[in-house]
Amino acid sequence: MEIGLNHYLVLSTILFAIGLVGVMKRKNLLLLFFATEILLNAVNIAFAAISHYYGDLTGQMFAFFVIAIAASEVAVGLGLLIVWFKRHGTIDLDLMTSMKG
Amino acid sequence: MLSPINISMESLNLMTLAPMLIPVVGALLILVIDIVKGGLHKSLYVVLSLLFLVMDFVAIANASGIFMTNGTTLGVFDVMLIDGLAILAQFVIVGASMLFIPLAMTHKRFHEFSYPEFFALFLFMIAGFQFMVATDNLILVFVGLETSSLALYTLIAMHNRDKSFEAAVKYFTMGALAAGFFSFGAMIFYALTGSVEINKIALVLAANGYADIGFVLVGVAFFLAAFGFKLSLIPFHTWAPDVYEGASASMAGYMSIVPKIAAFVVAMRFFEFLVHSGIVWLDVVLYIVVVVTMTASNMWALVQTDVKRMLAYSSISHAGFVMAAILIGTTQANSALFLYWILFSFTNLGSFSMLWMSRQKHLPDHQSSDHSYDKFAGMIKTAPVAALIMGLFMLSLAGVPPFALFWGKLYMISSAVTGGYTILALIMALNSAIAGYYYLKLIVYMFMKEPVVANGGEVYVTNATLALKTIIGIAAMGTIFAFVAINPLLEFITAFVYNSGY
Amino acid sequence: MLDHILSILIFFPAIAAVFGFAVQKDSMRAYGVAVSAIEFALALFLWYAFDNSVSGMQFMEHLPLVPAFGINYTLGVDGISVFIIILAAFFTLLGIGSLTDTPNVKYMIITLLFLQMTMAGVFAALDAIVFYVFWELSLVPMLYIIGAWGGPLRIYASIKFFLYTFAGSLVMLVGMLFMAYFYYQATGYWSFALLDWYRLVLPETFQLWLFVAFFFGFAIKVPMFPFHTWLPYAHGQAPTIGSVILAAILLKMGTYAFVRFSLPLFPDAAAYFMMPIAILAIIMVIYTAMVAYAQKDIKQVVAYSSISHMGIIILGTFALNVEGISGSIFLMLGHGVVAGALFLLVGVIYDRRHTKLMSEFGGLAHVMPRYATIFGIMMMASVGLPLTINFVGEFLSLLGFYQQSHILTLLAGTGIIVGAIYMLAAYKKAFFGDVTNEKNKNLPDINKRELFGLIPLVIVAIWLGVYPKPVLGPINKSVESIVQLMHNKSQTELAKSRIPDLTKEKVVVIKKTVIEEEVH
Amino acid sequence: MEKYLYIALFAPFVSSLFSALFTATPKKLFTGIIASLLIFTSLVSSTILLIYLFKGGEPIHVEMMTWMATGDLYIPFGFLVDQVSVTMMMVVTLVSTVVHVYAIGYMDHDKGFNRFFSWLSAFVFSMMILVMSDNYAGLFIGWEGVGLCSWGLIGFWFHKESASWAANEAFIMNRIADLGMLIGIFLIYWNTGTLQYDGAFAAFHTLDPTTLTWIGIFLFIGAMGKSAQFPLHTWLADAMEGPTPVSALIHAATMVTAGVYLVIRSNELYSLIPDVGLFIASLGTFVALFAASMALVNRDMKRIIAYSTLSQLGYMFAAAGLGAYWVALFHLMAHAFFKALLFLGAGNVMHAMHDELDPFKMGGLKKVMKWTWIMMTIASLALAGIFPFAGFFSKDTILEAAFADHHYVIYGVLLFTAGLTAFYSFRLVALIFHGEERYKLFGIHPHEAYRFMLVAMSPLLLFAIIAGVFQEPFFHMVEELLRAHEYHIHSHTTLWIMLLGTQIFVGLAILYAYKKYARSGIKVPDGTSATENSFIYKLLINQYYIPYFYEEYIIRPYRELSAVFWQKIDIKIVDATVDGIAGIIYSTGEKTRTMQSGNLSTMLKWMVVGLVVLLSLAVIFGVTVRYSDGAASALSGLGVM
Repeated sequence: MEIGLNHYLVLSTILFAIGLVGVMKRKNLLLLFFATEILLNAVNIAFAAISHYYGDLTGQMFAFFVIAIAASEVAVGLGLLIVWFKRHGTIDLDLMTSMKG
Repeated sequence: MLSPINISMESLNLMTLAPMLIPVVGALLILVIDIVKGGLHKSLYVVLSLLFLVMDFVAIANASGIFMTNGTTLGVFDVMLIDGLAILAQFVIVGASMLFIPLAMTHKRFHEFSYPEFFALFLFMIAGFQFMVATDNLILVFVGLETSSLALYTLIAMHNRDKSFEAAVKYFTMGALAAGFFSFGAMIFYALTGSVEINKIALVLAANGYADIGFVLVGVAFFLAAFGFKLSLIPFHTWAPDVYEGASASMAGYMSIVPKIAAFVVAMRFFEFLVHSGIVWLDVVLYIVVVVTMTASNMWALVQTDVKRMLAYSSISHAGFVMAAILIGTTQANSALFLYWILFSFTNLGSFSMLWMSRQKHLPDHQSSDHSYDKFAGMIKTAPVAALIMGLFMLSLAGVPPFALFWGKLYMISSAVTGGYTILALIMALNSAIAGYYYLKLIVYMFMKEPVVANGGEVYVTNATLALKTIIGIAAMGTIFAFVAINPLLEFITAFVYNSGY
Repeated sequence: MLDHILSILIFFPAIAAVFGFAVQKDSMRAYGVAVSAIEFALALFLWYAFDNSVSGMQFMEHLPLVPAFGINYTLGVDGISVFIIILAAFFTLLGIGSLTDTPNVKYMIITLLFLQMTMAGVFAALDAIVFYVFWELSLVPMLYIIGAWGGPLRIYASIKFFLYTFAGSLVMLVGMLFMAYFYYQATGYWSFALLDWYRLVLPETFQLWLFVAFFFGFAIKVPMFPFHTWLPYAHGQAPTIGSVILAAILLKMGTYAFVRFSLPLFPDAAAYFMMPIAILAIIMVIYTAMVAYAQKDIKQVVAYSSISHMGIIILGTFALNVEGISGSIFLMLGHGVVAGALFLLVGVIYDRRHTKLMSEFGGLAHVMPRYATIFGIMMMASVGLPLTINFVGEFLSLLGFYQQSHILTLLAGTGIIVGAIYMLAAYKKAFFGDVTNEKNKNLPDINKRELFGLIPLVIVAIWLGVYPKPVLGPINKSVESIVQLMHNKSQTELAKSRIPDLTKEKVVVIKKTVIEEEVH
Repeated sequence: MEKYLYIALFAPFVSSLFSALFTATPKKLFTGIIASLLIFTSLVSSTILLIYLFKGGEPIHVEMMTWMATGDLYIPFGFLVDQVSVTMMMVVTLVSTVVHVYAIGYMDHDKGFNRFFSWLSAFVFSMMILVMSDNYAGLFIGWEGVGLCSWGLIGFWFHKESASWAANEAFIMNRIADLGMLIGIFLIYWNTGTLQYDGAFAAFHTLDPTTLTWIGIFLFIGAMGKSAQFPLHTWLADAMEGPTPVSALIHAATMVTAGVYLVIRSNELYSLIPDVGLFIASLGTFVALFAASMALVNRDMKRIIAYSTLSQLGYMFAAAGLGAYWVALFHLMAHAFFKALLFLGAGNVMHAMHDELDPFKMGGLKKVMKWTWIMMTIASLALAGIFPFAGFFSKDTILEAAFADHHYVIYGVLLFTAGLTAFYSFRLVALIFHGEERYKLFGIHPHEAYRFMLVAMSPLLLFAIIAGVFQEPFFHMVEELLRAHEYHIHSHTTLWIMLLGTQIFVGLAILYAYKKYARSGIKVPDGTSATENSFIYKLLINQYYIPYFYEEYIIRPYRELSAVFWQKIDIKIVDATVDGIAGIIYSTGEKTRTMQSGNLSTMLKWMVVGLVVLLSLAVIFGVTVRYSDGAASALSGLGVM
C-alpha cells in the first residue's frame, strides 16, 4: 500500500485528537504542556506532508516557525511552572482555582 | 544550479518594516542599558519606552501618509501588507500603549516595574502586534501572535502575586491550545489551496467555487476557535475574567484593548471574504456567537462583586458587540469597528487606570478583593473629583450620550441597520440597556451610598502621581469631548478602510 | 445674541454649574437662584423675541457636528416647544428658590442646573441625535437626585427609572438610525435633521415599524400604561424637587416627542395606531385614577394622577386634528404647572412631618389655612375646573378626540369624574375633619420660601386658565402647520380621513355626524 | 347699557376677592356688609337691565375677550343679556342680596365668617357667568364654577365628616352630569362648528334629527346633575349639611335651577326634538312625585324642603319638556322666591332651636317666632299653589299646559303631587309652629331671629305674595325669545272646574295636614308605631333605598376595585412583569456563572467543546449542502442574510 498524503493527514488528525484529549484530561501541568506540544507537532507533520505534496516550501517554513514557537512556548511555560511549584509545591491543576465566578 | 538570488532593495521596500523595528530596537536598547548598568530607576525605562513609542507613532503616521498617496504597499517579499487596516490598527496599538506605559509611574512601588525586562518585553509585544496586523501571511500572523502572547504571559506573571501567576498559567495554557487551533486551521487552508496568504486563499477558493465547502468550514471552525480565544468570544472566553482579575488593573485595561484590536484586524482580513462569499453557515454561527457573547457576558457582569471582574465581563461584552461588525461586513461596519475601538480604548483605559490608581499595596481586612464595590461606597463624599471621573467612564461605557462610547455604539448599530440586521441591531441596543445596570451599580455605590469604613478618600488615589493623573485626564477629556473628534475620525477611518477594500 | 439665544439657554446653566463647584457651600443657594433667575430671564426674552405670526422654526442655529454621518447641532423653537422651555426655566428657578434644607445642597443645585441644560436641550433640538443626547443625558441628573436624596427605596427607584427609560430610548435610537438610513437611501445623504426627515414620505409598513420603535422610547417616558410602574417608585422616593421637575418637565419630553416625531414623520402609522393608543390612553386615565384612589400616601396620589393626566394628553395628541394637538400641548404646560405645584405642596407637609401618609393627617385646614387654600386651588386645577390652566388643555384634547370617536371620548371623559373622586377624597382625608393627631396641632403654616415657589404657580395656573391666548395662539399656529404637513404626507385612505386638511375653505360645513357612523 | 352688564357681572367677583383677603383672619363684620352692598349693586344693575329690556330694548351682546381659539374653534368670553337671562339675573341677584344680608346675622358667631362671604359671592359670580354667557363653553364655566362653590359651601363646616362627605358627593355627582354636558358641547361643536348660541341655534335647523336627539340627551344629562334629577338626585338632600343660607341660595333658588335654565336656553334645540322633550317632561313628572313622596315622612326640616325643591324642579322640567319654556322659567322665578323664603325661615328656626332639625322636637313655636311663622306659612301657601300667591300662577299654568297638550297622565300625576306638596308643606308648618311646645322637653329656649334678618327676608315675602301679578308682563317680555304661547283651555268651563278643583284638592290636603299634625299629643317617633314599621314608610324614609344601593353597589365596589387594581394588577402583574424580566436576566447570570469554575481543566474543556460544536456544525452543514440544496435556502430563510 502506497503511503499517500491522506495517510499523513489522518495521522496528523489523530495525533491532534490525542493532543486534545490530553489537554482535557491531564491534571498535571507538565503533562498538559506535553499535550499542547503534541498538538503543534501533529500540525507540523501535516504541513510537511502537504508541502511535499504541492512541491512548495511554504509549508515547511510554517513547520519551522511552529517548531521555534513551540520551543519558546515551552521556555515560558516551564518558567511559569517552576515559579508556581516553588510557591505551592504542587503542579496539580485542580488546586489552581482561586479565581472563579 | 541555482541562479543567484537577485533582489532589488527597492522591491523589498524595507520601509514597511520601520514601525515594527523601532520598538524592537528600543527593547534591545533597554536590555543593553540594563546589562551595562543595572539598578536604574524605572522612570528612565518609562521615558525610553515612551520615546520609542512616539517614534513608532511617527513612523506609522509616515506610513499613513504614504498610504494616502500610493495606496496599499507590499514589502519584504510581499509578506508585509501596509494597508488602511494595518495603519489604523497600529495607530490604536501604539496610541493605547503610549497611554499605558506612564501608568508604571505609580506612587507605590510595584514589583513588575522594577524590572527593565518588563519594558523590553512590552516593546517586543508591541512589535508582535504590529506584525500581526501588517500582513496577510498566516505564518507572520502566527509568529506575531505568539511573540506578543508569550511576552504578555510574562508581563502578567510579573505582577508577582499568586493570582497573577495563576492567571498567567491559565492564559498561557489556553493560549497554547489556541495556537494549536490556529496552526491546524492554517494547515487545512494550506492543504486546500496551497497557500498561506489570505488573499491567495480567497482567490483559489473562489476560483474552484468552494468545492470542498465541508473542509473550508472545518478550517473556518478552527480559526474561529483561535480568534474566539483571542477575542474572548463565548465559549472561548473563560480565561478573560480570571486573567483580568489576576493581572494588575493597568495591564488588564491594556489587555482589553490592544491584543483584541490586533485580533480583530486579522479576523476581519480572514472572515471578510468568507462573509462576502455568502457562506450561510458562517453567518449563522457568527450571529449566534455575537449574540451569545454580548448577552451572556452581560448577565455574568451583572452578578459580580468586584469592579475589575465586572469590567472584565463588560470587556467581553464589548468585544462581542464589535464582533458584530465582522458579521455585518460592510465598509460602514468595519469603520465602526475602528471608531468603536478607538473610543473604547480611551474610556476603558481610563476606567482601569482609575482602578489602578486606587490599588492598595496590602488588602485591608474589610475588603474581599482589590476592587470590590464596597470599596467605592460613598466615594463622592471623600474624593468627589475621582468619583465624577469614574462615573463619567461608567456612563460612557454604558453608552450614555454624548460621551465617547455612545458614538461608537451609534455608528455600530447604524451599520447593523444599514446592513439589514434589524434584529441584531435591536439585540445590541437592548444589551446596552442590560449593561447599564452594572455600570450604574458602581455609580450607585459611589454616589448614593455611605462609606463602609470611614476613609479620607486617600484610598482612591493612593497611587496617584502626576503621570497617572495626566493619563486619566487625557482619557476623561477624550471621553467627554469625543463628539468634537468624531467627524475627523470617522472620515479618516472610513477613507482608510474603504481604500483598503473592506 | 438672538442668533444664539438657544445655545445660550442650553449651555449657560451647564457652565454656571461647573463654576458652581467653586462656590462656597453656604452661598450656593444664592448662586443657584441667581443663575436660574438669569436663565429664566433669558427664557422670557426668548418669548419676547418670539414672532407669534410665524408657524415654523425660529432662532435656528446650525453647526456641523459629524457631517460625515449627517449629525448636526441644529436648534430651533416653534410655538410648540418655546413654552415648554420657558416652563422648564421657570421650574428650575422655583425649584431652587424654594429648595428646603437639604444635605449637600451644593451638589443638589449643581445637579439641577445640569438638568436644566438637558431640558432646554431636548426641547430645542432639531436634530434627532442632538435630541437623543439631551434626552438620555437628562436621566443622569435625575438618577442622582433620586438616588442621593431620596427615601429608603431610593436606589431601587432610581435604577428602575434609569434602566427602564434607557431601554426604551435605545429602541427608539434604533428607530432613528433606520429613519436616517431611509433618508440616506432616498437622497444619498445621511441626515438626522428633523426638518429633513419631515420631507420624507415613507411607505406605510415602514412607518408602522418605525412608529412602534419610537413608541417604546416615548411611551416609557410619558409613561403610558403598561410601562408606567417606574413612575410611582420614582415619585415616591424622590425628594420634593426631584418630583417637581420630573412631573413638570421630564414627563413632557415623551408627549412632546410624540408631537415632534411620531406624528409628522409617520402620519399613516399615527392614524393606523390611533385607536389602540387611544385605548391605552383611556386605560391610563381610568385605571390609574382608580389606583390613585386606592393610595394611602398622598404623594402617590399625585404621582398616579400624573399618569392619568398624561393619558388625556396622549389622547389629545392622537386626535390628529388642530384642536386636539393644541389642547394636548397646552395640557402639557398645564399639567406641568399643576403637578409641579402639587408636588411642592406635598413637600411642604413632608418637611414638617416627615410622612406622607394621609392617615397621619386630617383637619389640616384648621391649622394651616393658607396651605389648605393653595392646595385647594391646585387640586381644583388638577381636576380641570374651568378658568384654570388644566381645563383649557383637557377640554381641547377631549374635544379634538371627539371628532375621531364618540364612545372613546365618552370613556376618556370619565377621567373628569374619577379624577375628582381621588383628588377630593385625598383632600378630604388630609384637610377636612378635626385635627386628631397631636403632632399636627402646632404645625406652622406655609412660610415665605415655600410661598416663593407656590404663588407664581397659582398665578400662572389661573392666568393661563382665564387668558390662554398668548400661549395658545403660537401653539395653534405651529400645530396647524404640523397637521397640514401630516395631511399632505399621508397616503392611506384612513389617514386622509382622520387627519383634516386645513387648506379647505373654512366654511361651517355640516360634517357627517360622528355618532351616526358608530351607531350604524 | 354694557356698563351695567359688567357691573352686574363683576360686582360679585370683586366682593368675593375682597372677602377672600380676610379668609385667614378672625371675623370682620365689614366683609359681610361690603359683600352685601356689592351684591346689591349687582341687583341694581340687573334691575336697570331688566327695565331696559322690558321697555323693548334690544338684547345686549358683548364680547369681552377671546378665551380659547384654536383650529376652527373660537370661544370668547361673550355675554348676552336678553329677556331670558335678565330674568335669571334678577332672580339670582335678588335672592343673593337677601341671603347675603341674612347671612350676616346667621353666620354671626361662625369662625369662618369672612370665608363664607367669599365663597357666597364667588357663587353669585359663577351663577352670573352661567346665565349671562353667550355660548355653551362660557355656560360650562359657570356650571363648574357653581359646582365648585357648592362644594366649598356644603363642606363649609369641614370639621364635620358628614359635611365634607356631602360636599364631595355633590361635586362628584355633578361631575358625572358635567361629562354628559361636555359631550353635548363636543357634539354641538363638531356638528355646527361653533359653540355660540346664535350660531349653533341657526345650524340646528340643518342637522338631522338623530344628531339633535343625541345633543339634546347629553345636554339634558348635564342638566339632570345640576338640577338633581333622578337618578342623580341624592346629593341634594345630603347637601343640606351646608349652612342654611347656602341651602336657600344654592340648593333652592339658583344653582339647582341651572339645569332648567339650560333646557330653556336651548329651547331652539329641544323644540326640534319633541321626543326628548317628552322624555324630559316624563322624568320631571316622575321626579315631582318621587321627591314629594319622600318628603312626606322625612323628619329633617331641611331635607323636607330639599325634597320639595326637587319636586318643584320636576315641575319645571315637566313644563320645559312640554315646550312651555316660559312657564318653566316663570315657575323657576316664583319658586326661587318662596323656596328661599322657606329656607331662610327654616334657618331662623334652626338658630332658635340650636341647630335642631327634627320638627317633631319643636312645636308651638309660633308664639316666640311670630314673624318667621307668618313668613313660612305664606311661603308654604305659595308652594302649595294657593290663590293668590305666586305658586298658584306658575304651577297652575304648568298643569294647564300639560292638560292643553293632552298629556293627561302627566297632568294627573302633577295634580296629585300638588296635593302631596300641600300636605308635607303644612305638615312641616304644623309640626314646627303649632301644637304642644315639645322643645321644652329638650331644654331649649328659642328666640326670634335678628330684626334685620327678618327685614332682609321681606322682599322675598313680598315677591312670594305678588309674583303672580307679573305673569302677563313676563309673558310678553319673553314671548319673542321663547316662542311662547299662552295656554288656554278651550272651554272656560273646563278651565274653571280645573282651577277650582285644584284649589279644593290642595286645600283639603292642607287641612288634613293641620288636622293630623297641629293637634296636641304628637310624640317624637321612636320607631315603634305601626306606621313607622310599615313597608311604605320604611321605603320612603330610606329614600327608596337608593343611597343604600349607591353605597353598596357603586361606591363600595369602586373602592374595592381600586384596591384590587393597585395591589393586584399594578403591583402584582404590571410591575412584577417588569421586575420579573430584570429578575430573569439577573438570575440567569447567577445560575450560569458556575460555568466559570476557575478550574483550568474545565476552561480547556469549554474551548474544546466550543471547537467540537463548531466542527460538528460545519460537518453537518457541509454534508447537507452536498446532499440537499433545500437546506441552504431554509437556513438563509432564518433572516440571517
